[in-house]
Amino acid sequence: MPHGRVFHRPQKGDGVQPRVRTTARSIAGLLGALALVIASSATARADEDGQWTMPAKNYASTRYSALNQITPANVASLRPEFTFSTGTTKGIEAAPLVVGATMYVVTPYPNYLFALDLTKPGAPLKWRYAPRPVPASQGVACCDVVNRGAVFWRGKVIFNTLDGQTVAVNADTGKEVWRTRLGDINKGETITMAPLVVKGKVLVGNSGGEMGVRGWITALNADTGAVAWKAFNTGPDRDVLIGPDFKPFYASDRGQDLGARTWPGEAWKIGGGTVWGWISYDPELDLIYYGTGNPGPWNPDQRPGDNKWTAGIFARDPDTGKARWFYQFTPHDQHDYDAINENVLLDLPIGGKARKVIVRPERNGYLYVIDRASGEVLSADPFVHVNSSEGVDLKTGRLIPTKAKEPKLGKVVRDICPSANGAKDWMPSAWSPRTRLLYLPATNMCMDVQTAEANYIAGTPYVGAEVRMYAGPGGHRGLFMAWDPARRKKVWEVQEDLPVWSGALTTGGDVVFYGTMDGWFKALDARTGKLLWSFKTSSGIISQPVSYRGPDGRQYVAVLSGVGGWAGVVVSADLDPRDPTAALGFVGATGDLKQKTTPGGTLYVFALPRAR
Amino acid sequence: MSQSALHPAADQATRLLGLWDLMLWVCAGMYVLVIAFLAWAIWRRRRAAYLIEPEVMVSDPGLERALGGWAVLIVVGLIVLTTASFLTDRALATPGERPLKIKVTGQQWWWRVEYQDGPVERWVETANEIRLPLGRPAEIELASDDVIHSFWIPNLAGKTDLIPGRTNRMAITPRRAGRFRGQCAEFCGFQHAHMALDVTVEPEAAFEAWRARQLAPAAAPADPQRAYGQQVFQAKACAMCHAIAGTQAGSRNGPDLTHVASRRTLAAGALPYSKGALAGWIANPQALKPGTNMPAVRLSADEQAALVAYLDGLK
Amino acid sequence: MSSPCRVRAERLLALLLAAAVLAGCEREKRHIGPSGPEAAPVIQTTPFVPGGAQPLPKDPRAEFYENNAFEVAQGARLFRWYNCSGCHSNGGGGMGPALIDDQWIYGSEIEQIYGTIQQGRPNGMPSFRDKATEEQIWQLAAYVRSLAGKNSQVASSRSDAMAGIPPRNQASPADAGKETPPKRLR
Amino acid sequence: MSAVPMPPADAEARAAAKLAETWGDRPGVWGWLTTVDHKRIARRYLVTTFVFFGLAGILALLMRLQLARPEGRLLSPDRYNELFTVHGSTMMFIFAVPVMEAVALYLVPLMVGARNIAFPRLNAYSYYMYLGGALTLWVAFFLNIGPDIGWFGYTPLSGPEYSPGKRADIWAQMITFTEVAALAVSVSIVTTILRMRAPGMTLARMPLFVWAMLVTAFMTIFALPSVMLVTSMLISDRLMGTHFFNYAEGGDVVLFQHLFWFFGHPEVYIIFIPALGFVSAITETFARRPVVGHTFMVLALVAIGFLAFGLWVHHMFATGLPKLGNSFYTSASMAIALPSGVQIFCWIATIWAGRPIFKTPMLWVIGFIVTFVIGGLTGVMVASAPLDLQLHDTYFVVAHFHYVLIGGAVFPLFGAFQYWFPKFTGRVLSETLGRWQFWLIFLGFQLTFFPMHLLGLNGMPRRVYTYPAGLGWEPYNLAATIGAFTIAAGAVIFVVNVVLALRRPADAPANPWDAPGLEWAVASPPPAYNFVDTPAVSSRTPLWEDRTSLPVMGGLATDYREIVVTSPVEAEPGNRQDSPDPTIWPFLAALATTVLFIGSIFSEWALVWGAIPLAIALTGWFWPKRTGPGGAPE
Amino acid sequence: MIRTRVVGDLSTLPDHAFGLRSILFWGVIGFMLVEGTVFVLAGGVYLYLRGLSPTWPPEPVLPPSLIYSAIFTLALFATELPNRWLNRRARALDLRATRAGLVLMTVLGLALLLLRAFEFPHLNVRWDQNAYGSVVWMLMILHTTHLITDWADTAVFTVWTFTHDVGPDQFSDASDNCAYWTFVVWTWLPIYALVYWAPRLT
Repeated sequence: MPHGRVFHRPQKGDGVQPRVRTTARSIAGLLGALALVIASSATARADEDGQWTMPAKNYASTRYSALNQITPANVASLRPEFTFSTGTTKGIEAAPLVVGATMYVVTPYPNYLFALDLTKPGAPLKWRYAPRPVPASQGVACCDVVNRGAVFWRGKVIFNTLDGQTVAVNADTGKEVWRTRLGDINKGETITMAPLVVKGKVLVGNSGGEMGVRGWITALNADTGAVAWKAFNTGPDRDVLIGPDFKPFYASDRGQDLGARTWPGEAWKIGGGTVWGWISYDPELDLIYYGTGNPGPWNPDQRPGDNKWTAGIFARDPDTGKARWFYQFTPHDQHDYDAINENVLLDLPIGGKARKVIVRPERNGYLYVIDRASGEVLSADPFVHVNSSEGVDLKTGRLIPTKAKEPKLGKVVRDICPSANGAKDWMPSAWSPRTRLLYLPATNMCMDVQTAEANYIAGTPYVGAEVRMYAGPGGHRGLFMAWDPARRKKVWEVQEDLPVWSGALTTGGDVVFYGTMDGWFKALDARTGKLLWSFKTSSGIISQPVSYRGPDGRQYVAVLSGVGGWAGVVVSADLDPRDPTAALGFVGATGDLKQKTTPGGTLYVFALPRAR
Repeated sequence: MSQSALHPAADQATRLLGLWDLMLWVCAGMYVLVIAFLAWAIWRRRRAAYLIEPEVMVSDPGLERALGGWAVLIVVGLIVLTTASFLTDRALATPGERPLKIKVTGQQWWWRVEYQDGPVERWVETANEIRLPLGRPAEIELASDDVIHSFWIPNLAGKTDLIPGRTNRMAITPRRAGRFRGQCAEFCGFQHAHMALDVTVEPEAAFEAWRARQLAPAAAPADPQRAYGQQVFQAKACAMCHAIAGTQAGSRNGPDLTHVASRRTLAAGALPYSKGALAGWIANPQALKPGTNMPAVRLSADEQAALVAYLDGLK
Repeated sequence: MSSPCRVRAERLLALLLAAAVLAGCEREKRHIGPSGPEAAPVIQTTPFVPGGAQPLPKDPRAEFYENNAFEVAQGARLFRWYNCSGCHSNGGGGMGPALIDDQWIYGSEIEQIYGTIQQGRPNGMPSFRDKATEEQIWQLAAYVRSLAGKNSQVASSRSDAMAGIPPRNQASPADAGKETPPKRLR
Repeated sequence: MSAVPMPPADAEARAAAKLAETWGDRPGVWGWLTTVDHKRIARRYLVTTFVFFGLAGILALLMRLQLARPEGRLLSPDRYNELFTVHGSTMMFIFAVPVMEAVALYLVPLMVGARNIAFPRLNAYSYYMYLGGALTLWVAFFLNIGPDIGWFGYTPLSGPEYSPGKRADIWAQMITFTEVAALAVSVSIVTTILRMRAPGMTLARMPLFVWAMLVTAFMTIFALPSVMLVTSMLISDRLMGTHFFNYAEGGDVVLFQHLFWFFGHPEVYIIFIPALGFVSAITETFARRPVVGHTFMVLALVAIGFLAFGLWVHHMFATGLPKLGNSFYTSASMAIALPSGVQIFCWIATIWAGRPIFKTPMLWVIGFIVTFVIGGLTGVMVASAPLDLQLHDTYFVVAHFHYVLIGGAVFPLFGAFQYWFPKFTGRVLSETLGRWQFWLIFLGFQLTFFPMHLLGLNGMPRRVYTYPAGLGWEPYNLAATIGAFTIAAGAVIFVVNVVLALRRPADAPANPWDAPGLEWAVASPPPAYNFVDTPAVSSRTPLWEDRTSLPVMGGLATDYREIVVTSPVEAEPGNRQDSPDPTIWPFLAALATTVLFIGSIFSEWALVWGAIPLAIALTGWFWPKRTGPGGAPE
Repeated sequence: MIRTRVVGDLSTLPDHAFGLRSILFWGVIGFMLVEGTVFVLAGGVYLYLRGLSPTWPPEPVLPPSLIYSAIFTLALFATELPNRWLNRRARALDLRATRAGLVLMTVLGLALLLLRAFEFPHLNVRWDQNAYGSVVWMLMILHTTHLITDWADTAVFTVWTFTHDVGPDQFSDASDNCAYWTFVVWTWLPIYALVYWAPRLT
């Protein structure tokens, strides 16, 4: 068994393991009896509870399960154990949760929540919960009516509905505990992100960066659903919860009311900066980290200035919401480079000493390593073909945009790489402490953009750009790669014809899982990238695979299959592929998807055959 | 109000008028020479008749020498005019110091005017009116998003086209305060005739005061009727095309109305501003400006009165 | 070859030509200036009627708007101005359904499209009742029909913008079902 | 060449009778449709162009009525836009260019002593094409599909997005029609001039009008393809979805202007260089001596022809092109004042040195000089890049080009009409009515257009359907409207004069003015075969050379259509060739082309299906038919 | 009418001529000038649009494929040999050779049109894709139109020569037709360079 050796290595000043352990322990403690069942499992490590209670697996967002039954040697015999149909036909981006012996699956609109009983053969339905969001909310969801998952907290499953509500459901009974309305669809607000619970506060942010909404993040009392604090990502300092504690690393982020003064007129009121992606939490520094979405509208001429605090990352105090630092990945974003991607919290040796960092594969094409205490950018390296910018000036922290690729009003600017969905969109990467590699799903696409005057009409899109995307150099639209953030280089990559729109999962057995949009669920050797196993599911995969230890002690891998999302909306919403500008230009790149897959919604759970 | 190239109020128009004067005198001189020669020619043999046989063998060395002289005179005149023209052109291209940056966008059939001067928070948008500080050069960026228009304030400078897909620039250095009229000078469709600009040149202090007023969002409605008018604006088609800063209305299809009541004209100079004109314009834009993109929105009398009261309060 | 016969043939040709051109006149008319009072058409989203089918109610104005090039062009402008293109793109769809195909959820007759725009539909289509004048809704409905190639003879080939869908003036309703994937460019 | 005794009169009469039979047309409609006689075609052209001149003039009156007072409500903006578009397009494409060609088609073969034009069938085809284009525009206009994009049709206003429907397509196809016609005529004229001149008529002895037409025809050949190309690009943008002028997809709207004005500027000279030829011919006859400085006149014509291609950008100074380029185009544009000034001098000098007789045609020449020089001088002003920024697209420019085009081309045209009317019809126009016509039009013109200079300087832009009160524009506009109706009165008198003349018997002598050109050597109107025997020329003024008889060369066949081909420079006889017989095919080919062109407005498939009848018609046309010994298809 | 005196006799002049001495050929030259001007202007449009685009062809379009155009170009220039020969035989009034040559040229023209048909799908761009596509198609269609019309002309004339007695003027026509074909062949060279090579030069 190799894991003994490998497992010890990260403990040397890495810091990841202790934190994971803390998290796991707290959850285990709360679960009481259930935890005992898990602990009794023969194969489990003491600090791997075998559950999956939040989409990112842990606060550090590593999406790493230490379970190691499945190895490169035996993964080829992986086979489906059971499946479950969600009855939906929209894109499924969520990760299933496994808490104790129950699996929770949240679907895209109409946001059903299913609980499956893992103790019984075939995992029968325990209960279901239907929040009944307003159907009209489908009309203001920019890129399919997805949901990125639920979170488990003290006997409740908490998730968001498309029409802007946060709902807590009793995990045992499926009864609603509380629900809080946070967004207004008449302003174009929806919520698609997976909430995160930190210190009893449910952190939720809004979506709608293409509708002229004003982005915010809010904290709800996890027991009652009452709003504890709310921080906007644009506007004057008091709205953004910027106070004396706010100490950004770079000078350009310091100043009074930059969230309003870096916008013309009142543009900040409809300036985007939404929070529809991932939040991480560092218990030691007691800071949450989240990224802010693109400024609106896409047409940059209508919002000269840096457009703070969009397309950047905030560190905030989870109790008060007060901002600590901010860094803007893409000041005055011109290409819809939202900065909502996952923040993987690691301790990495940099310049000879261990540093607490955030590893952030960013949509603008650079993989950033940022000091998570100060907000200083330690490195930023392109991980795909990038021509929209010339690099990142590490002195000022600023991205250097390419003049020739700046949108011009009324003109088609061609061959901007990466395209609007970025080098890597929301689909989260995974970090293995064993290989010390980040496994990241990515896209290789470029785009033509024509900007036009955008009209703000509340509840309608506020974009001001036409986009047409297509495959980047090489002709493959997707990539799956392993990146070494310490040595700042790519270790291996797999080229995929279609964009890779699923999250990554890595395990203690040194296997990496991801899915493709035409429905293949794949297992690769974490060290070499060699394809070891694949399985064709019913629809395309754009969700986040998870791994858990079943009540029978075996390691399972679960993934939801259901094509959609921005990349797959051509299938899930039956768009017309003759219009390459459809779905904000993504149809230009994935017009052939209709020939390759159909809509659907099925849960697949795989395991190795039972030992004889 | 004046719209004439003959009464310049800015450096550029003054230079052009100087060039015009030079051209006029040189050309008038040439014309007098031609007409005098013609008159002489007619007078000289005015009694001729068919009785005389036509001349066949002719040789005109004298006339051909005169022709040479005439040609030399023309060439000299042309050199003078070309040089003057070149020098004027060069002077027009010289940018001034500390220019006020203004972006003007031509639309069918009105002008979007954006003061893009100083930090972005100080940028101001208005429509169909331009105010210029006396003596300070303005650098005007010209663009169009539909068809070709041409920006022309004859008292201040020559015209420059607004061409979709291109950006043009021109400079104006106003030297005389006053109110001038500008007008689109490139045929642009139905209402090319009613696409005017209200231009005011005023002392810098007055200009800054105006800018400060424009910078403020629209005043909140002061009385119930106006409050109702604001609701009407938001609830009806108005908000689909117009923006009023400080409210939810943020569409850019039509002119920004944040301070519409502070303007002196309506509908791109088609009407002088007054509350009554505003009411008439809203009630039946197609009668006043046939073909305009502003529709006649059906409103009840109460709604109409409230809307007009609200807009009239946007000083 | 007698000349009177030829002259008669020419006259006939001229008459035919004139008839053809006159037919084309209506679609060239440009209605600008004040418009008279209007009323909304009777809207019925399905042809399915208990007790036996009956034809969908037609509106007398439908024909004019649908077959008039200027009105369709006005519709194209409004389609952009009122952010219809934000959801429906150039007809391929996005947040809203595709309009260049033949999947008409709430009916494909111009009166039905009028109803959809005016009333809104529950799965995300907003209502434009007070937000657009009746004339504008007709214009939009006529333009939407042209996107699907229903009245391509009055449609413009393209707008001065990014090339998206194939020229609409060459589209026919027969193309609507065809989903040829765009050619891979690189 | 040895002197041969004069042929007996009856022999000549016999030859004439035989020639009349050989060159004559069949009577009736069939003859009308099949004729290839350059004079018949030219007369048709003349009548048609004048009809459209009148119609376009009526449009001008309507516009002047609308503009007589501020905020006029007579016309809607839509209708006004159609009016000025159709007025401008008609005047430029359907009147001015074709009318000059019409006169040339009539006179050039006579002036060079030829039996017919070089390509008579092509010539017939050109007329029907021209008629098709003119009718397309006007029928469309009456059906309210008249183009409303200006005669210049700038994109993107004329493009698929901003000009829905077929209005702009009508305009673009009308241009293709008329340009095909004009190109066909130009090729014919060039060949006629270079290869069919009477023996002995060297280039140096060629009349100035023929020189003017040679330059014009060459300019046409190089300028018109540009407008055909650009309108084809426009129509393909509108119908096929190409992106030539879509600035978003890599096209350019200024490209349209470059191509349009590369044609559009030479176009002005194509219109007024023939008029310079009229002036030279009239001045020569009525000053009763050859034009002073013949060589300089020819050089000036050629120089204008060349320079005309180097200054199209002066129509685009306001588009923001690079300043250095502007300076170049300024100098080039001003340079054209030199050859024009030389010509003006030579004409006045001719009057000065001659013994002028002030018949009506001569009045028009005087009116021409007085008016055209103003237009030329304002042309120098608008040629200046900076000054043009004030004057461009204002009524100053309207005044300028009406001074050039009416003063510079229409005045000489009226003079030419009065002068050659006896040759066209066999009847002399009334001098009294002619003088009334001259003074009404001349004074009406000045009253109409002079105030427009002031309007332009006072800031009134062109192409506005109305204007506000209070800017001081009212009196000038009112004056212009009164002037316009004065011109109209003059035009009515012109029509009356022509009608009255045509009601008199055809009794005009062959040479009523004692003019020197070969066209006056034949009867008024000339017979179908023009000359019984081919003239032999030894001077620039052949009829003044020998006042008793005209030297000729015999030997051309009389029983079939035969012409003599001479060398391009020295006009030495080279060989004989057949000339085509009357035929219906050009008419049918034009009909097929018309169907194709009009059909293509509605469906691109018309290009495919319409090509079939066209191919049949062309095959019929070019199917060789053996008539003479060589057998001459065209 | 004025009196005339005869000073010469034209009846001794030859009654047909070839090439520049033939009046018809001047018409052909006239139209070559017109068409040549169109070609030059269309080429100018191509270069103008090229100058406006940061990359040519605009990303992500590939330049036209070379293989079919290379075959076409070689074949087109190869037809100049029989074309020249036909011209010489026609001027020599050699009926048999002229007929044979016309048949040959008709067949070759048809073959060239077939080859040309293969070029269009390999331009790698549609006319309604962008301005580059539009101008490439315009140049190709301009030249193809000349191919088609000249081929049709040759074909019809060939039929005529087999059904009628051929006189000197018809030999002259055959010769003019050859000259026009030469024009069609040589105008292809700049268009070929623009369409196929200009996108490859950076």
